[in-house]
Amino acid sequence: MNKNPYSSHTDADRAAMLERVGIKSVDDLLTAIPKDALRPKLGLPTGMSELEIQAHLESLAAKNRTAGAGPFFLGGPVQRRYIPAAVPVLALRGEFLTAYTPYQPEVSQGTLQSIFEYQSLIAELLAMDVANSSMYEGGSAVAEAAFMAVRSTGRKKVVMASEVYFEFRRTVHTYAKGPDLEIVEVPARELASAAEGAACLIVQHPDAFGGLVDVRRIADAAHAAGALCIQVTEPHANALLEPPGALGVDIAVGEGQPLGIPMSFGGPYLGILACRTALVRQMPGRVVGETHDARGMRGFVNTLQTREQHIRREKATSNICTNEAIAAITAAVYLALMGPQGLGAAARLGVAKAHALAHRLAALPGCSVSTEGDFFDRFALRVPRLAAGREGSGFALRNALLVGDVLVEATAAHYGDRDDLIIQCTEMTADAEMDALVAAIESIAASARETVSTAR
Amino acid sequence: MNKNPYSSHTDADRAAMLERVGIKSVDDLLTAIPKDALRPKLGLPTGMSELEIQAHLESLAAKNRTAGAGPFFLGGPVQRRYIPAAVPVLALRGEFLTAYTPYQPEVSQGTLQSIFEYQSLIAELLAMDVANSSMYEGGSAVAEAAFMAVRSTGRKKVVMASEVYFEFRRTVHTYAKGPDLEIVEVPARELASAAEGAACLIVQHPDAFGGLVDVRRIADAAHAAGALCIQVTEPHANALLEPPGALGVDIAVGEGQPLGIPMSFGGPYLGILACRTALVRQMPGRVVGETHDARGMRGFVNTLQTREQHIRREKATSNICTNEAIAAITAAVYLALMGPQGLGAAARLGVAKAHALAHRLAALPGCSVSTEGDFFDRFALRVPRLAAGREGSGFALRNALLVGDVLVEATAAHYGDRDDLIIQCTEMTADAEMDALVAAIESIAASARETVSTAR
Amino acid sequence: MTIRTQVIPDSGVKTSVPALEPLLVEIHEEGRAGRHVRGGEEADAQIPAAFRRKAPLGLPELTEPQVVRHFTHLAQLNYSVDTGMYPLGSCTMKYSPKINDRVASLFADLHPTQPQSTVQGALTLLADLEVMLAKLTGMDAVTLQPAAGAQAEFTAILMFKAYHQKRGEGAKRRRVIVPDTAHGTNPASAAMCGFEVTTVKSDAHGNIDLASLKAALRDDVVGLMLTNPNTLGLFEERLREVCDAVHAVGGLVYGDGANMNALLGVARPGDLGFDCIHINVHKTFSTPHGAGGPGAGPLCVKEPLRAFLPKPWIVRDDQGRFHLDTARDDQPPAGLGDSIGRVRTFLGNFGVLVRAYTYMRTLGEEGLVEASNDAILAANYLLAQLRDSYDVAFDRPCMHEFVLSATRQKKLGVSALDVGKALIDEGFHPPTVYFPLVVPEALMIEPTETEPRETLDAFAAAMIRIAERAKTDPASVKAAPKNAPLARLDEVHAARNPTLKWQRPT
Amino acid sequence: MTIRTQVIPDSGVKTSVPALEPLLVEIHEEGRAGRHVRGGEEADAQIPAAFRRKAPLGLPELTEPQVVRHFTHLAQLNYSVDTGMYPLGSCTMKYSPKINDRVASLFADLHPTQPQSTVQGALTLLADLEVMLAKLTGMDAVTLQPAAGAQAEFTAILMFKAYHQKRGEGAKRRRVIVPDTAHGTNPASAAMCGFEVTTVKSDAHGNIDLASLKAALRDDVVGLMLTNPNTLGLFEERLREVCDAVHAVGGLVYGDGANMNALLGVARPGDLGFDCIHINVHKTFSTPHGAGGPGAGPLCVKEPLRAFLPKPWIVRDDQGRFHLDTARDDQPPAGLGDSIGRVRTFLGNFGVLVRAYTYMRTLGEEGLVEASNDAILAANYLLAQLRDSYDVAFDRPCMHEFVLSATRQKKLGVSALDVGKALIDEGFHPPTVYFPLVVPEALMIEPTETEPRETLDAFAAAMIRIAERAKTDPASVKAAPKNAPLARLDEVHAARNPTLKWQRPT
Ligand SMILES: Cc1ncc(COP(=O)(O)O)c(C=O)c1O
Ligand SMILES: Cc1ncc(COP(=O)(O)O)c(C=O)c1O
Repeated sequence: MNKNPYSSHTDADRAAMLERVGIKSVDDLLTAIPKDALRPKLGLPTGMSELEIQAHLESLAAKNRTAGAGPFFLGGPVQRRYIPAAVPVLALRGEFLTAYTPYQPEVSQGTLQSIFEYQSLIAELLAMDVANSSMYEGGSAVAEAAFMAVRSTGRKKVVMASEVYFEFRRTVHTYAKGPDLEIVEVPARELASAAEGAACLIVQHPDAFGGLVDVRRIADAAHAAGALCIQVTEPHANALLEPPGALGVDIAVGEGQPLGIPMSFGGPYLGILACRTALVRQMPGRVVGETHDARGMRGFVNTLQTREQHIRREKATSNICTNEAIAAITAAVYLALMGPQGLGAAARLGVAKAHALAHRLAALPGCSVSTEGDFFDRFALRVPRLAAGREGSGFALRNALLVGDVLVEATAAHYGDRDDLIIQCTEMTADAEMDALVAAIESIAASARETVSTAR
Repeated sequence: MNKNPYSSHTDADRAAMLERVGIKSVDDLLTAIPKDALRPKLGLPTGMSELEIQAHLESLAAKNRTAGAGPFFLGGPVQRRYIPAAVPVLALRGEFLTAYTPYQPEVSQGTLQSIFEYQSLIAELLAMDVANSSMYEGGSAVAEAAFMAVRSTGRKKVVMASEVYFEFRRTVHTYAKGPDLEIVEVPARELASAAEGAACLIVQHPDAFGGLVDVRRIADAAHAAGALCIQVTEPHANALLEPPGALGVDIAVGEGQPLGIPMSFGGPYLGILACRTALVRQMPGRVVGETHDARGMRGFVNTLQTREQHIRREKATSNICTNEAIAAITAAVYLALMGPQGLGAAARLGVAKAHALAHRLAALPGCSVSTEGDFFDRFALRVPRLAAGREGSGFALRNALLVGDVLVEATAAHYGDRDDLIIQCTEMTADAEMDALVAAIESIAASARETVSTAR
Repeated sequence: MTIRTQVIPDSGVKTSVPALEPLLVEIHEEGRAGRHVRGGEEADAQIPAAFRRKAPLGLPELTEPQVVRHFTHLAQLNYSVDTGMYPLGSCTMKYSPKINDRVASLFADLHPTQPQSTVQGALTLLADLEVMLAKLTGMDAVTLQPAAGAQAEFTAILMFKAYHQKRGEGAKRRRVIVPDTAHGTNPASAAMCGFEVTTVKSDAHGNIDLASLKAALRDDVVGLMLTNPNTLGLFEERLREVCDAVHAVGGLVYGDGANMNALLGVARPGDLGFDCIHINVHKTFSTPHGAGGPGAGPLCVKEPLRAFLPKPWIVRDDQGRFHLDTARDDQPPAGLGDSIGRVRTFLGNFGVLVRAYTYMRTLGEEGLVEASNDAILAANYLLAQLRDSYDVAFDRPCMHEFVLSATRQKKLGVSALDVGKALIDEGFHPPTVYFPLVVPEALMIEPTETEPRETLDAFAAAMIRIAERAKTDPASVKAAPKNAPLARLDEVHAARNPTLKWQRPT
Repeated sequence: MTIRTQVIPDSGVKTSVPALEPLLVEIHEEGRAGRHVRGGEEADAQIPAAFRRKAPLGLPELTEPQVVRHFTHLAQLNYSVDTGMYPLGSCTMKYSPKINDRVASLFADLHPTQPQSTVQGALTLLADLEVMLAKLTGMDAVTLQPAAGAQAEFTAILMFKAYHQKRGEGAKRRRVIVPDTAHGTNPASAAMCGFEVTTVKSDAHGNIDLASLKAALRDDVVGLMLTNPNTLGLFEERLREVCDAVHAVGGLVYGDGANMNALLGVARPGDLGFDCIHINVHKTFSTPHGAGGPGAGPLCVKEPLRAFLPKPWIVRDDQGRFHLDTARDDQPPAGLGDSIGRVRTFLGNFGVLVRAYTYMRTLGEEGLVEASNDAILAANYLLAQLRDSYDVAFDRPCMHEFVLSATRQKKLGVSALDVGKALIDEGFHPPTVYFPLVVPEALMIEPTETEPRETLDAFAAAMIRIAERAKTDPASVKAAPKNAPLARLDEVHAARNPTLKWQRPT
């Protein structure tokens, strides 16, 4: 019986193969390996049956609380959104899921046309000229956009709004250590005046607090200073808000997870990156283009590959190779199913629920909405004496508050000195969840008055 | 906006179509319908979005307790078995799921070859000459097998063991009202002596109580009396037990749900029906045969159709039309994946666990195994004062006992005067579940002694 | 029309004859296995030798990678609704929504004998579905047990038998009347109940011939089985007269509801004279046809038939909880009352019924009405385009489907079957052919409401092209299909030399 | 080899040019829609006019039935591991078990910022995976953040940079050495870190040329990036000497673990001289390649590099609960310590990591060992069969893959690309071509352990047939593929006239 249940070789096969190769055992092939390092004991557990491994994974899963299990207001770049049933049925078909990068276009048109459609849909949504075929995820996409700006301006200073998601900013800082870039963080309202000498201004709209930002003003300032404007965007917002392409933005980036991709505790996700035509040859990653075959049939291929690592090696625009293709295909299926009507409705429901909820919460004693100006589908809420209820989150990236069974985010030092809640709504936010949140905040507000003396 | 979200017609389409037909409205086409009956208000609810309907169904599902949610010992014809992950991925592909009966073999070879393989696998498992392409489910398959025997012997008496599943027997009784058959029920041990004048003897092995039955003796008696022998069988048992074909059985029938099909609260399931070659032309239902196409390629078609309703109408061997094809394909995928090794292991685990559990339970005060003779993967247990813990089951077909959170079956009047538990084990039965059952029975046994006075 | 040529990936397996895909038994190799389940060796000691299987269990030994490729290849050989227009008349091959499959899986892990307290959600759904179906059909009571239309027919005719027996007319009433347009299951179901079948012919307008019907109606009649719209896609023009005539001799009228997709919110069978009607939820309510099944065939009946419905029944108690009626069939015969008893082991094809429920609730009343309207309009739209190229058996407005006749083509040597096969080369699944039997060279076409208009147009264009080719190049039509996975199959060979399972290579 | 001809079902849509399948925008019609989500109209009043989208959202309007057919058709155009042998060298296209996908869905509904108390199951899994990877590679610490191999390379070289900076050598060390056989991501990653790349050639045995390496090694060297087995499928014969030489000048050795499928239980990189190694779990650990991604690229390092790993780290407290280390990156820079900081927004490609964990636990140590043995044997078995028909760049036993050269065929006018395209017509996915760059007309073949022997034989036979045809009928090889959905595509046209999105028909 095989030890690897997925091996297709029987012992008889192995014997015949060894004979054909002319050896007695596989070890005869391993003479180049230092003897003392050969065949170590690893100390790994022994194998399991499928039934057993499933039971094991189910027992691990039972130790988590899923988003759907109770009131839920976490969000930000990763959002609990409705995924139509047809999305996984189509996007995860074996023919998509178990293919690789479409190196051979004759037998990969399924992948190539789907990704071409993804690029087209994203370009339409963001009103940008071109979208690439995917980046790893939002944060590193922002960093690679900054690299694009650095390459195309020849400048090494990146100016970034402090209302960009904390984790995105941290990722940019890490990446910046590679080419030794200078990163400056300023509030969005000061971005325009910090443009001098910058490769780019990076602004998020709607921002981390849900706030609406005058991107056009920032883009104008960037261009006046010879810099590029990079907007961090969210897919659904573009159904209702003026898209980056209409605001003078040069590069639009963002996290594509809300487009039909499960939250999956951190990934895999989808980095969106789109730009103006003039920047195409600075773009990182793969891009699919239309062409025709020898018989005149339309077809699609990976193109503009002279930007890429396998051709240009150390001169490539990025090192990215394996990307997030199946997530891009998923997003294409999602957008095709939702259409303008469905995407608009999902976006609107988030906005409507957020505003209704803000209205109720702001009426509680000591509470106020702390997002500056207008907000979209999430908002910050100032609550008296929040710290008491807070628990460190799964990734210390944000702080999540578990009040009773309500999951909600709390801002922390990483957003300056603000110590508020951030409340994200989507089309999935149910009335009962909103009631539970209101009740939870009400009790915090009440206990704050009682327990001020015992704080910290 | 369409009211039917799956309609592909826009209002512009409709207008153009009406014009082409030369009418103003669809109602112009409905002149044959009595005016007073036209366009009634139905009083049905208004439509929902996919998000809304999913939330609604989730709320209904939350009002059920799933099998996996606690200790579980229900079984009988429907069993909680391990379904390999690849089974639904393959069998429920859209190309299988959304095709219909393969009337056009040139574009239905996926269905036809899969069903041919199902027939082959079942024939091998049961060691029978021929299996048909599926019946609705177990109970009606038994009834149709009896009809086959009636047709081929010209006799109208059916003799059936009282250890056949209660619901199977009740279904046979109902069906028998059609051709006015006489049904006689006797204990299995008396079956052989009741063969005289019978069209068939129907025996179940392993029986409802898990008991092993000497089928060959019954088959011999049937044949001696000019009757057929019908065995009700269970798929997994045939991995270990002598199969019907080796026991002289003429028609083997059973419920195929354990072959990778979910329990789904009653259906859809898979009626297995297999027989000797001599009986093929009496067989109900569809059957796929091998042939070749005009270019000499191997291919498969529905064959022997002159038995069927669409050709023979009132002279058909059965009225069955839509059957359970996707369940048959599912069973084929299941058997292909499990193989002799996997099917054997699943069967063995049920047997091993049942015997280990019987050993523990029989040691409890006042408890004893009440299945007569040897048993397979379930057994009956006599427990002191059972009635107190019993709750009527979902279908009043059986009685299920919910002791604490342990689900277990209780026999009732429908198995004569026995008032026992029936305990089914499979490869899914976990040690913790067994411990929970032992604890629950222990408490019944204990309370029986204390509360005898308050019974009923 | 675009032809896709694709080499089937080579697994290196040699088949005994040229084939699109090897059989599982041809990819078997001794010693191959997965590891989905393992263990239990200690069981062997528990089984007495006399009972043990002697011959080895000769299932093919395979690995999961092989099985995945095998069935993936096979699936790709199928035409399906998920890949194209499937205008199979009488079968309502509408789109099957994926959400229905997803929500059905929420109930996959429920055993049918679980205690009622643990399945209130499932019972609520079923009870609500019964109510919706009753409202939709204008009937009073419903059973969800039948697995398909044919089993509903059998159930109903058994109930008719019980009904007449209860009235002391059991011995007398022995004949069931069916029109010559009826589906084969109708007479077959009647025969399974021990009844004689009387076939009544159709009139010049595609209705049941009233005079012939009346001539057949005597007091030995059990009832009439009537499909409406009938299998010609036509609404019976003198339906009430027909039903009245049957009732007048003490007979009952069975409604075969296979064509309910024409009637949603258009008319209720209960208002039209029917005593009962079945619904093929795999047709009208979009549940996937599953390569041949499963379906589900709820049977809706008028008050007088209620008592005869299969037991057990789902009832609601004062606290709004669902359970089973007290007259249980576990104490037969008394417990059954007038019920004919169960027609299957458990409740019904629950997984299918969940999908039907989901579909009905998704569309809502207004959506169901629109579905029938669109289905009727689509059929008439196609008919209008095809009227000149093919004979129309009965030329009046159709409902959701219509029947053409290829008699004109037949004279040129091209049969209905040939037309169907030629459609395959055009990228379409053929319609139902040679049914109903009353139309020579019948082509029964049901587009459904979910096909886009451009697809309907393409289908019409293809049909017209084939009609042209029948004139100019009939041989090419008879040689079709040439762009399908296989050419025409030798069905005679299959029937004459039945090979119903594989032979293990030795 | 069997050719499947299938008409693509006709939707009636006219494409602007002949095409296998219309674009979504070509099946759009105004007014079409599904109803997946609805409502929210009251939101419009909440958005100030200045911010509102002016141009209509021009996404295609479609119905679900159309979308289902569209992507079903497209999927069927792909070659995939689920349909056939995919011997793409360097990519380890082994079978991706379906159970891995199923269990991954158990964790789909977890948000990455949930409080630690609500995700203990997920954190336990990750912590255990880190331990397993460390044991497997012989390393001391692991980060699971990198999304793929290339990001792991970037992460590691950033860590090298931090390491040298910490030792006060940051300014001095500016060069990263890569062999000429290296994958393109290696030099690209080094360049992203601001380093200069020095390429070192290979020797006559397919090893890195030790003399050239030593000549390149000075104290300005950051480190060496080495793939082992290298991209020729060969184990570096003087590996320890190579590593020692790098260490001797104060450099670090990066292990590119793309070829770990040759080493499971065979040898630990940590025992061989590497300071770190990445693992492409989408290769070695069977996670599906997803038409190009996602993957995951855990990076395993030796103790001296631990402090530089991306934060935050998963740590276990005294009670066995998992949480994050206190030195958090939310108070940078102090909170980061020596860590380079996060390289992505959240933890890593969790859904991919679950699959890898499941695979490792399913196989267990003994299964992983068997997998590498079988993979090595399969490659050598194929090589033995092909040795006579193609040139072998470096003729010694290979590990899990090998590189042929079509130079002999090239002289007849048939290139490596032509051989690959001809394989398509034989029912196989082509191998990797033109990589590694050091082998002219390279054909890089990796069969993996999950292909049955008869499939390997069929592949060898096809390769030999093609070699024959290159002699007898080279034109036919150059004309391939003729039995694929498309013939060869005009890549030059695509690059010269970039059309990177659809044009809306006007
Ligand atoms: C008119 C008619 N009646 C009855 C039936 C039988 O229904 P089922 O196939 O669900 O048993 C059919 C099915 O094809 C039909 O078309
Ligand atoms: C040798 C080698 N190194 C590195 C990589 C890059 O890995 P990834 O594609 O996961 O980024 C690859 C992938 O193809 C490779 O083959």
